[in-house]
Amino acid sequence: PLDPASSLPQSFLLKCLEQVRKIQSDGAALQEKLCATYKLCHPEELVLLGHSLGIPRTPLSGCPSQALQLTACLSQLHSGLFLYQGLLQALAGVSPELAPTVDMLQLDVANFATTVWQQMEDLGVAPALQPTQGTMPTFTSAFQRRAGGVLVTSHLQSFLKLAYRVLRYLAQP
Amino acid sequence: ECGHISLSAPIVRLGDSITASCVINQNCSRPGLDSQILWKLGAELQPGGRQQRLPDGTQESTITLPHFNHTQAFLSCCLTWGNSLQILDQAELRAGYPPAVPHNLSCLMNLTTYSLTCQWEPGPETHLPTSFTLKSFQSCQTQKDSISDCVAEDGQSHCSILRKHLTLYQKMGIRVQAENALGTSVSPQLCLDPMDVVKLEPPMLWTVDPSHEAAPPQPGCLQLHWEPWKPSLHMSQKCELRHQPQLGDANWTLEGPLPAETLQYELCGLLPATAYTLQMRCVRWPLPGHWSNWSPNLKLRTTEQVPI
Amino acid sequence: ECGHISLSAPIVRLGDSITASCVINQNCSRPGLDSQILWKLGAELQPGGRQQRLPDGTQESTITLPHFNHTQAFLSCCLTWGNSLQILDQAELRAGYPPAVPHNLSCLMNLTTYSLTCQWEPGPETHLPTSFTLKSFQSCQTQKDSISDCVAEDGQSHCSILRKHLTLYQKMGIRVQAENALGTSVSPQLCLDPMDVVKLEPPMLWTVDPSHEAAPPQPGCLQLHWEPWKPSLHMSQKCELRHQPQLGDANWTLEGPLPAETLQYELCGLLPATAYTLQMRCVRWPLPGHWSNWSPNLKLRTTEQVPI
Repeated sequence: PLDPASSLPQSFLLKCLEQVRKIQSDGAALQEKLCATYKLCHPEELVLLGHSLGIPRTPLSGCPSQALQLTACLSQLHSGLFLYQGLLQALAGVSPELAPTVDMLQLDVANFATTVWQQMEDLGVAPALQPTQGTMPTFTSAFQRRAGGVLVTSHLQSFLKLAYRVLRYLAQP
Repeated sequence: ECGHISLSAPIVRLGDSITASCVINQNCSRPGLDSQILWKLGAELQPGGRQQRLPDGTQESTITLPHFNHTQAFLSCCLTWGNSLQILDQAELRAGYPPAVPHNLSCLMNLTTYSLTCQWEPGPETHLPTSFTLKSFQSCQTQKDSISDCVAEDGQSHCSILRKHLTLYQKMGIRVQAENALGTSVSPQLCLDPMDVVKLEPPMLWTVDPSHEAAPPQPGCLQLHWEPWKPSLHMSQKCELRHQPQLGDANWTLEGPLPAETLQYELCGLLPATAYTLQMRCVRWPLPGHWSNWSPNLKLRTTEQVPI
Repeated sequence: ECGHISLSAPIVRLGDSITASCVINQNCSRPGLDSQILWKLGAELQPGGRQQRLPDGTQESTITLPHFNHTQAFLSCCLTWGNSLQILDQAELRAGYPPAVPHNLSCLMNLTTYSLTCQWEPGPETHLPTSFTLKSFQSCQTQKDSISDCVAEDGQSHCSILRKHLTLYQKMGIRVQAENALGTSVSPQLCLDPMDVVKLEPPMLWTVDPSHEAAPPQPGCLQLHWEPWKPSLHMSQKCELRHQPQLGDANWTLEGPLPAETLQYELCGLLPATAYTLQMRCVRWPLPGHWSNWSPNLKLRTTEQVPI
């Protein structure tokens, strides 16, 4: 496996950190609106619904700072972002008040996934084929799309929190 | 679907009651364990849910909110789950009033855009999305030959009917219809010919250019010249002039009726060596129309009295 | 159709020649009588029409305008009819220049609308309807994965590419293409990552509220506090502060680099009991970006020197 710190360009790491902070602020804005407008403020209240809708979570296990395997970590980071990009797209049709915020979040996540994929290609560790989206949960009511928005954003924020820690570790001079 | 709320009606009159029922299907409740279904209105728990197990094993709770007096709120169907409360479905409740009959419907014909703009008083707030539509017909007696609807923009109490929909010089019948989820109401009909409700812009009022070869004005007289508003040149009009000396709280003196257009008009009987404010307005005449506003002030000074 | 004009080309370069021919069919010319076909350019008769009778009995006239130097004119084909001149057909002629290569293409990323606005200099007037289109591609090397065209509004030399068409943090290739009836020209490619051309708005600069429990400022010092522009909070930045005593034509003194955000910063080394003007600006750093403009003036006064 690649030596973690040396092989990643500093500009890539700085861009990733910037993109994570932007996505976190997009996510916070969406969570704020879901709470203020629809009183859906606590993801813990939607765990049961999440199970029944089949909203997946994605690990970042290849990235713990002790035994960092860079290729595995980058590829998990990318596939996690790719999954969240799909989940956010599945929320399409959410209410007009939320749609601009969900669109911005989805575009920022998609662009971050591209940044990681581009770096994997530059390092020659990218798989030959671009990943394809698995089956996504189907949200059949306005409430399910809102609840899905709360759960997906909450999972995404935890995923990004871990990613940010890893990227900061890698970006240390 | 874990849970599903069905409502007696998603939109009710303010103060009416709303009944909701929530059915939790088996794959969401733990087998053998009777989870309790709870209701939340916004963030507050609502007592009074009546729960029962249906023959097919699903659980249902029904609740009636006797006097629903929020204009908008979210009702959540929740399930106790260990020591947490799981939200399984959420329905938006809205309450308000059916639209009152719109009143004070009036229209003005705009000769710049050649569109007929009608406005009305919408009546009290309904708290519900309410659409206002101008319904107009080519005649005042029958409701056939309807003209295409003019739907007011959200929150606006006016709408403009384009020229191509108008038959000028013919009477048309106009009503405004207000509609929301709780009902529809229609204003009394306004019967008018668009050209009879033209709103003129004020005429242009000048003093005659002294360098003009015309003789200078007599003491206590002013020489004036005016022109009607260009887009109304084809309409025969009459006008009125008013003047007021700039002395304390002098009143306006009215001169009229005056022809719509003169090359030169001598206004006499004024105080010599005094500053005057003059204004003019016109109206379509003898055919019906609305007076224009008064023109902007024209300030002039009468000449000194020549010592005899 | 009585008469029909056909042109060598409806649009030519200014100064080039245009050839037109006009065919008059029989039902428009009186049998047996050879009517003369005349040409008018605008209102002026044009000599030099060569007329002939075609085998099928129709009459045709051909004319060549050697150096057509109007940007626009109407060419009419006329027939002498008794002592009147009858216009039978009319063609619009236009002349101008092919578009020059647009230059000085530059772009700025707007963090409020999240769109990339590019502007360019169109080059000399072409006198012809000329469209400008931004052609952009996901990469600077290849022209595959093109992004949807951004067509500038008439007469405008800028266009904004919407967020959904942009892949932020990736290089993209942008060219502007100018096109009219006489040709097309394309600018050199601009290769950039939209995030590297963000234009920041200035930071907010305040003095620390004296009622705050913090100790009052030393003589010759000022206590400041600033915050970067909200939409750029996620970008790491560095800032610069400049200050100038309000004394005659004192120069600015620059302090920096300063961190993008501080709760409290003490600026010392100033003249006591003197009014100062302060301004601040920031730039994305260490990643590339454009400096913001200087913030609006903050006017503060340093405290008196305590007599020792």
